[in-house]
Amino acid sequence: MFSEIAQYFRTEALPHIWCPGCGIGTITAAIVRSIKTLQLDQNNVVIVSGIGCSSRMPGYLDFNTLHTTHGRALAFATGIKASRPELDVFVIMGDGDASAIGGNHFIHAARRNIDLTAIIINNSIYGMTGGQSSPMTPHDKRATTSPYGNLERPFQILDVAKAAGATYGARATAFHNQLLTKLIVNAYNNPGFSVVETISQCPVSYGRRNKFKTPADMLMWQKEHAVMIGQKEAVGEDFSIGEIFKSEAPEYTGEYAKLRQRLKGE
Amino acid sequence: MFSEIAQYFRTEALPHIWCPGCGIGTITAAIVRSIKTLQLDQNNVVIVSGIGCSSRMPGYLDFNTLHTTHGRALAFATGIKASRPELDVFVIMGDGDASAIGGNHFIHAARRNIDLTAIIINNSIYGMTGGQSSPMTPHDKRATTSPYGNLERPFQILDVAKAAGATYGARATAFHNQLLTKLIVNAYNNPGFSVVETISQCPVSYGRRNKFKTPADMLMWQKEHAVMIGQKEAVGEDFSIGEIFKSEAPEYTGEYAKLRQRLKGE
Amino acid sequence: MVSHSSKIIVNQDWCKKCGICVAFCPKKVLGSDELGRVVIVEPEQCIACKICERLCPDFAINIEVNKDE
Amino acid sequence: MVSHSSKIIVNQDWCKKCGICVAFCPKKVLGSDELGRVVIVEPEQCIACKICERLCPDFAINIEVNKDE
Amino acid sequence: MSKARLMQGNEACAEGALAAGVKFYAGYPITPSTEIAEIMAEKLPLIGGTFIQMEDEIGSMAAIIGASLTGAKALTATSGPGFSLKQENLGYAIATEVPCVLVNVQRAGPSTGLPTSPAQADVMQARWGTHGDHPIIALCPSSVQECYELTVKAFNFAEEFRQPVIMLMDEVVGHLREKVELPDAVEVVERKKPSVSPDEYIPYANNESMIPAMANFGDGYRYHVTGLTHGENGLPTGKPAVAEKYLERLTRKLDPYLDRIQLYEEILLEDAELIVVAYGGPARSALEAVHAARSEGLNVGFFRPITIWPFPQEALEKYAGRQFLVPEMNSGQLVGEIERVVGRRQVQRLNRIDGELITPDQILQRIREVMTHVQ
Amino acid sequence: MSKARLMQGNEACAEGALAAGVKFYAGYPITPSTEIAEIMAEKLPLIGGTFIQMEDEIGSMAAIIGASLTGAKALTATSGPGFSLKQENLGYAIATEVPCVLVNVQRAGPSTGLPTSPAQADVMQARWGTHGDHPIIALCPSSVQECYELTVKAFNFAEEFRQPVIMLMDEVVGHLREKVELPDAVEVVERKKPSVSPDEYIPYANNESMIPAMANFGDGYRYHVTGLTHGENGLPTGKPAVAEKYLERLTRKLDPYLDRIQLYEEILLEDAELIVVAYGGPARSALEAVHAARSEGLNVGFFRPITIWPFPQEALEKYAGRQFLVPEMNSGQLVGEIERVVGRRQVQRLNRIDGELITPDQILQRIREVMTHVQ
Amino acid sequence: MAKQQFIFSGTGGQGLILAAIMLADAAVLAGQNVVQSQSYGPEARGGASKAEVIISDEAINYPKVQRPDLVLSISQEAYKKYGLTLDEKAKLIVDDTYVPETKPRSRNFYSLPLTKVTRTEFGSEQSANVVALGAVAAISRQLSLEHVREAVRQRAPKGTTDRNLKALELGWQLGVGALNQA
Amino acid sequence: MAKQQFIFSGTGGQGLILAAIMLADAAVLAGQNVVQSQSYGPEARGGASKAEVIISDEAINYPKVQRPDLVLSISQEAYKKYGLTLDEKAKLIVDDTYVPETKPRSRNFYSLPLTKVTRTEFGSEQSANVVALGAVAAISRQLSLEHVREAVRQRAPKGTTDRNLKALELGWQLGVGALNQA
Ligand SMILES: Cc1ncc(C[n+]2csc(CCOP(=O)(O)OP(=O)(O)O)c2C)c(N)n1
Ligand SMILES: Cc1ncc(C[n+]2csc(CCOP(=O)(O)OP(=O)(O)O)c2C)c(N)n1
Ligand code: SF4
Ligand code: SF4
Ligand code: SF4
Ligand code: SF4
Ligand code: SF4
Ligand code: SF4
Ligand SMILES: [Mg+2]
Ligand SMILES: [Mg+2]
Repeated sequence: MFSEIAQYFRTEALPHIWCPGCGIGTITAAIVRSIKTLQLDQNNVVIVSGIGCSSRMPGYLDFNTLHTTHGRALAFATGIKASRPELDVFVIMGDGDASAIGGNHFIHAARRNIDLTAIIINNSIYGMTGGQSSPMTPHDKRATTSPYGNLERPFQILDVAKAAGATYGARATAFHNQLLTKLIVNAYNNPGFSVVETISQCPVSYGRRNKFKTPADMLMWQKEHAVMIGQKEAVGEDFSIGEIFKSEAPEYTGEYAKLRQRLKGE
Repeated sequence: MFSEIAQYFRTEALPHIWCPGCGIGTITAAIVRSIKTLQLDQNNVVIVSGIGCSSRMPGYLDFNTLHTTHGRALAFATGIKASRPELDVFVIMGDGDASAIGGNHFIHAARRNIDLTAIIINNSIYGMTGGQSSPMTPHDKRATTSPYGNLERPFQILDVAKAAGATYGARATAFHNQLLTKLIVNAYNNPGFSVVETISQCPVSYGRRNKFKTPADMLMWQKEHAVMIGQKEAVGEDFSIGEIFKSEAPEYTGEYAKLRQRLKGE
Repeated sequence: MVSHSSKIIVNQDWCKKCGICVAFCPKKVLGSDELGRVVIVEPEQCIACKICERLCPDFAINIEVNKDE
Repeated sequence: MVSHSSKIIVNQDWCKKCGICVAFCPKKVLGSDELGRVVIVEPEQCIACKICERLCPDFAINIEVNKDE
Repeated sequence: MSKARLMQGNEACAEGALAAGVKFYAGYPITPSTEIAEIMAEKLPLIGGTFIQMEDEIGSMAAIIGASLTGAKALTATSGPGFSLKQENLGYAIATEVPCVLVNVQRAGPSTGLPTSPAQADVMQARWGTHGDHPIIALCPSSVQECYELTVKAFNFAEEFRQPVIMLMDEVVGHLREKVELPDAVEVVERKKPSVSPDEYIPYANNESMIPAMANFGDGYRYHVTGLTHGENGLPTGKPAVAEKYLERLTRKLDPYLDRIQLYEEILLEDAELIVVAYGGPARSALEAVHAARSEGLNVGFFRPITIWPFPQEALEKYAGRQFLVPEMNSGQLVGEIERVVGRRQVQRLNRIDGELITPDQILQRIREVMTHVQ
Repeated sequence: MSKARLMQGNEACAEGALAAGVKFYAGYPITPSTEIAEIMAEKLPLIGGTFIQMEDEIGSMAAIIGASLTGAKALTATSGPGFSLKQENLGYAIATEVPCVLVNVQRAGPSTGLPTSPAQADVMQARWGTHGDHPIIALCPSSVQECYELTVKAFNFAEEFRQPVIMLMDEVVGHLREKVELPDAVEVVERKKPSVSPDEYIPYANNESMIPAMANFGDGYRYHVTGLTHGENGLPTGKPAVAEKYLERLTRKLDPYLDRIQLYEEILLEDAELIVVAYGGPARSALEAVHAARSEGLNVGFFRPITIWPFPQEALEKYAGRQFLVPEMNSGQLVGEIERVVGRRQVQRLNRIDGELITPDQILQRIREVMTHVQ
Repeated sequence: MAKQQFIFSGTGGQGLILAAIMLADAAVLAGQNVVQSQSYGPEARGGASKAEVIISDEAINYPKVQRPDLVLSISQEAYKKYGLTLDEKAKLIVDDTYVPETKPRSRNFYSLPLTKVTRTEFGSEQSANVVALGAVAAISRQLSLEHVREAVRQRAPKGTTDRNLKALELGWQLGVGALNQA
Repeated sequence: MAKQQFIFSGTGGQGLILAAIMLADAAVLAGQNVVQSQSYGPEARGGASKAEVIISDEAINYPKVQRPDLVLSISQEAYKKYGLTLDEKAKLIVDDTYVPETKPRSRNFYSLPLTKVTRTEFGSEQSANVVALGAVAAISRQLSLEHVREAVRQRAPKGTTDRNLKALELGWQLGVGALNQA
C-alpha cells in the first residue's frame, strides 16, 4: 500500500513527471522502503541529487532535499556530511550524472570513503535530454548521439568505485526491488562510501531505440539477465546483482572528528 | 651526453625553472630518451600537459607542444588524437593535475582506451602552488593544507586506471630512470590508453616538510622502497615498479575509423 | 490455515497506463481496457503477491490485504 | 680487453648545486666546493657509469666516453 | 540552385557548420542545444569528420581546441550551465588564439532555471564570462535562415581572426522550424598558414595584421602553445614588456576589422523618433510591433545588432539624441551597453524573465507610452 | 583592546572570516589565493570547524553550499581560472539563495596568464560570469585592514541577504603585508531562522523583506532546494506566473538595501574638477597621485567604490558633469559602468595590463594632461 | 492567403509535433512562408503538449500563434486549455475518444473519431497523429492533399510511408466528410 | 621619520622574504606604519627574488618601493638588477661571497662577509638571511636592536629562536662595524 510509505512523500507533488513505465518511480518506492526499514528520523535524512530524470526524485520526497547541478551531487553531499556528520545522507544520481560529468566527484568521494549512500540509477542513457549515449550505455547500443551504435565501452562503475576506495558496492534492478531495498539498508549501514547501482528502464529514450516494445519487456530483460552474485558467473549481456564488494577503511568525517579531538588534547 | 638528446630540446629555453634537485628534469631526460629509442618523427610527436611544475615540461621540448589548463590535458589530447590519429601523443601530468582536478578526464580516457601515452609525475604534492596535499599524498604526510598530517587515503592511480578501462599501466621512479625509459617505450607501443606513473622528488614543497634533508635523500628513498613487480610484494611504504598491468581492448580512434569505413560501404 | 482476501485499488489519476502490472501479474488478475486503462479482470485470482504494487512506477496500484486467521 | 677513458663535463650555468650527482657517484669522483659547486675530485676513478648524468635534473653533467678497443 | 526547406534553427546551425567545413565536434548534451550534437553525430563520420561526446562541457571545449590545433574546423554547442563550465577553456582558446565556434542556445536561468524556455540572459556572460581581459565575437541570429548564415560567418571569423566565436542563439530560434533557402555554395574562409619555412616560423608574431599565421600540429612547424602569457615564440614569459606587447595585440586584434565584424540591421530609421533595439528571437516581436506602430502613425524605427560583441557602437552612435526602447528577455543586459553609447536618459527598458517570448503587443504598448511622452 | 600587527592581505581575509564566524572552508589551491586555504586548514579544526580540500573548484563551490545548508558559515577562495570554474555553482547558490562567501584574489589573465602578477580583470566576470539573470554583491578592498573588515561585512551581507558575496581582491592587497589593528569584537550578523513551526514554514516565501527565513537541514524543517525555477514552497515549476514572481524577487532582492550595501569612499571631491575613480590595489596609487596633484594646485578628487557590485551608481551620479579618470589594471572594465552612469564623454581611461601595479606617476601624468585640456 | 494559425494540442507521445511539422512542410511545398514551434519540457512527458504552425504568404515575424484559426485537441486537458475558450470564428477539431466532454459551439466544431478510425484500420493508435493531420489539413482548406501527401512522404520514418499515407487519406476523408456535413 | 624604502634582493630559497618580514615586524613594534611585499613567481625558484619594505610614520599609499633608501643584494644577478645603478645617496649592502664583482661607489657601500660569518658560526648557510637582516637594520639606523630582536623572536620557526637571535646579533655587529669604518 502506498499509504504505508506516504508519510515520506510530498504527495501534493504527485503524480510525478516520469514517463509511463519509467523505472525511476519503482526505485523511488524501494528507496523509501529502505528508509522506513531503517527507521531513520525523517528530519535527519538528507537526499541529494544532481540533474536528470532520476535526480528529480528528491522533489517528491519529504526529507531535507537538495536538487543540485548536473554531476555535482556528491560534492554538495560532501559539504553537508563534512559539516554535519550526524545527518543521514543519501545521494541519487543518474548514470550520466554520476559517471559522465560527475565522475570526478564520484572517485573522490570513494577515495575519502566519506559516509554517504550513493544510489546510481542506471538506465543506460541520458533520459532527461532525450536519449544521448552515456558512459554506461552498453557497447553497440543506439542513442541519438550514437546513431550507428555506441563505439565506446561502458564503465563497470562498481569496479571503478572499488579501485577508487569505496568500501561497499552492490547492484540490483527496478525489477529486483526487494533486493534493492535490502541492499540500500546494508549500504546505509556500511560506515563509509557505499554505492548501489540500480538498473532501471527508460522506455522512452532508450527502450524505443533499442528494440524494446514495452516497459514490461525491459523489466523482463532485467529479470532474465540478472545473475545473483556467487551463484553463477555473469557472461554476455548478463550482469551480477547482490553485494559485489565490501571492505573496511577509515571514514573521512570520523578521521576529521579524531583530528579535532587530538588538537583539543594538545 | 646531453648533446645526444639535445635535438629534442628547445635549448634556448634552458636552464629550466625547476628547483634544485627536482626530479622532473631527470624524468624529462628519460622521456626524451624513450622518444629517441622509438625513433619517432619529431614533427609527428605532440606533447600535451596540464598546469603544474611537471606540466612546464613541454615548453622545453622541441615537438608540437601544448601546455593547457589545469587538469584538462587528456581532454585536449583526446581532441588532438581523435582528430588526427596518426600523431604520436604523449601527455604529461602532475599527480594533482591528473588525479585531482583532472580525475574525470583520466577515467574517461581510460574508458575509451584512446591511444595516448599518459605520464603522471607523482611527487606526492602540489608543487607549483607551494606544497598543498594532493589526492596522491600518502596518508599522514604533511602539506600546507594538511598541517596535522594528511587525513585522506591516496589514490592507487594504476588501479583506478585499470578499473576504468586502461590497457597498460606501469610505474617507475626518477631514480629508476632507465626502467622508466623502457616502460615509456612499451607504453607507447601499447595500442590503447597507457599510463606510466613516475615517482618523483619535490624537495622544496614536499621534502622539506616531510623530513627529507636533501634531494639525494629523496632519491635514496625511491631506491629503497621500490620493489620490482613479480619479485617481491610491496608492503608498508614500499611500492611496485615495472609493468603493473596489460590487456587488450578496442581502441577509440580505431573504432571510429572502422565506423567511417563501414558507412562508406553502405 | 491462513486465508487472504485482498482488495486491488487502482489510482487512475496517477496510473500512466504503462502496462507493467498487467504484464507481470502472475495470476492474470489485471487487464487493459481499450484506452489502455488498467481494469481488474479476475479479482478472486489475486494472491496478494504485490508484484504489481511494487513494480508500478506510479504508486498507482494498491493491494489491501485482510489477513483472516 | 676494453678500456674506457671518460671526460666529465659540468655545465655550471645549468647546474643548480642540488648535490645529487655527488651523493650518487659510486666512485666518489665528484665533490662540492664551499659554495656548493660541483667539482671533480677524482677524475681517474670514474667508471663512466653515467649515474650522475642520468640523475642530474638539470642536464648539467656530461660523461664523454672514449671507447678504445 | 537553392531550394526551400523547412528547418529547425539548431539544424540550420549544424548545416551552416557543415557548409563552412566543420570537421570536428565535441560536446555534451544539454537542452535546448542538443539537436546540434545529434546531427553532428550522424553526419560527421559520413564526411570523414569526427564526432565525440565528451565526459562534460569542460572536456568538450578542450577537445575542440585540441582538434583545431591539428587543423580541423571545430564546433561545440551548449546552453547556460554548460556555457558557464566552458568559460575557463574558452579563455584558453582566446589566449592561445585557436579558432573554434561555440554555440550557446540560451535558455532561462539562473542555474538550471527553466531548461526548455527561452531567454537572452547570457548576453553579458558571452562578453565577460571568462576571467581576464579578452576580445570576443558573439553573433546573434533572429531567424532560422540566419542561424545558417551566421554559423558560416562564425567559422569564417574564427578562422580569419584566430578567435573563438560564440553563436549566441536562444531557444526561440533554436527550436523554431521555418522555411529556409540554403545557397548552393557559401563563401568559406580558411585560416592563414605560415608561408615561411619552419625555421623562420614565428607562431605568435606581432605582425601588422595582428593575426599570426597558424601552423597545424603535425605539419612540421613545431611550436609551443600555452595559456601563460607568452612571447612571439610562444614560450611563456614573465617580463612585463613582453607580456604587454602580447596582451595589447590580443585585446586589440579585432580593432582593424571592426567594420566587417560588426553586423547590424536598420529598418525605418530615417525619421524614427523612437528606435527599438532588439536582437535574437525577440527582435521578431519587436519588428512586428514597429510595423504595427507605424501603421498607427508613430515614427518608430528598428535597429538590430546581429553582432552582439564587439557591439556595433559606431552604428548606433549615429542616432544619439533619439529615444530608444530595448526589449530583452532578461532583466536588462545589453541595454547597459546601449545606455553607455547613447546616454542613459535616452533609453527605456522592457524586460521579460518568465521564460515566455516577449510579445509584439507588449512592445507596442510601451511604444505608445513612450511616444505620448515624447510628444 | 586592538593591537597592531603585521599581516598579509590573504591572512587578514582569513582572520576576518574567523571573526565573522566561518565554520566551513572548502577549496582548491591556486596562486595567489592559497594562503587563505592554508590558514583555514590550520585553524578550523581548532575551533570545531571543518576544512576540506576538494578535488577541484567546482566541487569546492558545491561543498560550501552544502555546508551552508546545514547552517555553517562557509567560505571558499580562488583566483581567475578557479573563479571561472566556480561560476556554474555560484549561480546555483544565487538561485537557491544560500549564503556563502567566495574570495577571488585576482591575477593577470586571460587563461593561466601571469599567475603571480596582479590584475583587476575579473571585475565584469564577478558581475556577469554565471549564466542567467542574477543579483550579486562584490566587495573590493584596498588595504590589508580592509581585507579583514570587508570579509566580515561579506559574511554579514551573505547571511542577511541569503546571497553569495564575492570578495574581489587582487594580488596587490592579497600578498601585501601591512600594519593592521584588529578590533576585539566585530558586529556579526546571523541568518534569519524561521520563527514559525515546520508546518507553516514557507522556504521561499515572497515576503515584504524579499529575504525568506532559512532553516538548516536537519533542524526539523524539511524543504526542497532546487536550481530549477521554483515556487514559494521550493518545488520546481514551469508556470510563467510563478517563475516570474520568483525571478522578480530574486533579481530585485537587494534593492531595498542598496544604501547599506553600496559602500564607497570620497576624498577631496567638493571642488574637484577631475575625479579619479579607482578601486582595489591601484586605488592606493591613485590616492597618492591625487595628493601629488593637489600639491601641484590641481583640483582633483578621489572616489573609490568599495562595493563594486551593485555599483554605487547614485553616489557617483551626484558628480555627473565633472571629468573622470578611471585607472584600472585591465583593458577597461568598470569604466564602462562609470561611462554609463556619468556619460561617456566625461570619462578618461587609464589601463595597464602587463601584470605590474599601475604607478602614481602614471596617474599623475594623466591627471596633468587631462587638467590642461579642461582648463 | 492571409496568415493562418494552427494549434495541435494533446499529450506527450501522441506525435503531434511530427504532425505539425508535416503540415508546415506541406506549406513550404505550397510555396508559403511558414513557422512551426512547440512547447517542450518535462511536462511534455505524459503532460500537456502543444505544437504550433503559422502559414502566410507574407514574412512571419512574431513566430507564436496569437489568435488561432484552427485548434486540434486530442486530450481532455488540452481541450480545456486551448479549445474551451476558443473564438467561434476559429475551427475546433477534437477526438471523440479522448475528448468526450465538450461545450456546445454554434459553428466550426468537429468532433471526429480519429482514434477509433485509427484503431479500426491499424489495430493500434499509432498513426493517429497523421489521421489527425489529414483532418486538420482538409478542414483548414489551406493546403492541397497532394502537398500534404508529399510532406508525409518526406517525414515518415523509414518503412512507415505506406501506413502513414493511408492514415493521411483516412483523416482527409474524415475532414472532408465533416465539412460536407457542416 | 620620513618614508624609508628597503629592497632585499638575491635568489629564491635564501629566506629574504622572511628577513624582510622581520624588518617590517620590527617597524610595527616601533609604532611605525609599514608595508612589505615581494615578487613571487616560478622565477623565484633559483631565479631572482626580491622583497620590499616601506616604513613611514605617515600613511603609506602606493605600496611598492619607488626610490630605495637601502638595497641588500646577496647574489650577483640581484646586484646587477638593483645595486649596480643605485643612486649613491642610498645605501647598498652586498654579500662578499655571492657578489664578488661590484662597481666602485663613492659612498654608502658595504660589502660584508654575511655568508662567511654564517658558515663560520653555524657550519652552514642557514640563517644567513637573519645575519643580513641584522646588518640591514644596523646600517639603516631606523630601528632599535631590541625591536628587531623581538621581531625575530616572533617569526623564527619553532626551535630556531636562539640560533636566529645569535645570527641577528652577528649581523648587527657587522653592520655597526661597517658604519664605524665608513
Ligand atoms: C552542466 C550541465 N550539462 C548538461 C546538462 C543537461 N543534462 C540534464 S540531465 C542530463 C543527463 C541525464 O542523464 P542521466 O544522468 O543518466 O539521468 P537520467 O535522466 O537518465 O535519469 C544532461 C546531459 C545540464 N543540466 N547541466
Ligand atoms: C583551475 C585551476 N585551479 C588551480 C590552479 C593552481 N594550480 C596550479 S598547478 C596546481 C597543482 C600542481 O600540482 P601537480 O599537478 O601535482 O603538479 P606539480 O606542480 O606537483 O608538478 C594547482 C592547484 C590552476 N592553475 N588552475
Ligand atoms: S526519459 Fe526515460 S528515464 Fe526519463 S522519465 Fe522518461 S522513461 Fe524515465
Ligand atoms: S616545487 Fe617541487 S616539483 Fe616544483 S619545481 Fe620545485 S621541487 Fe620541483
Ligand atoms: S497482488 Fe499479485 S496476483 Fe494480485 S493483482 Fe497484484 S500481481 Fe496480480
Ligand atoms: S503499473 Fe501502475 S502505472 Fe503502470 S499500468 Fe499498472 S497501475 Fe498503471
Ligand atoms: S659516470 Fe659514474 S663514476 Fe663517473 S662521475 Fe658519474 S657517477 Fe661517478
Ligand atoms: S646533479 Fe646536476 S644540478 Fe645537481 S649538483 Fe650535480 S650537476 Fe649540479
Ligand atoms: Mg540515465
Ligand atoms: Mg605534484
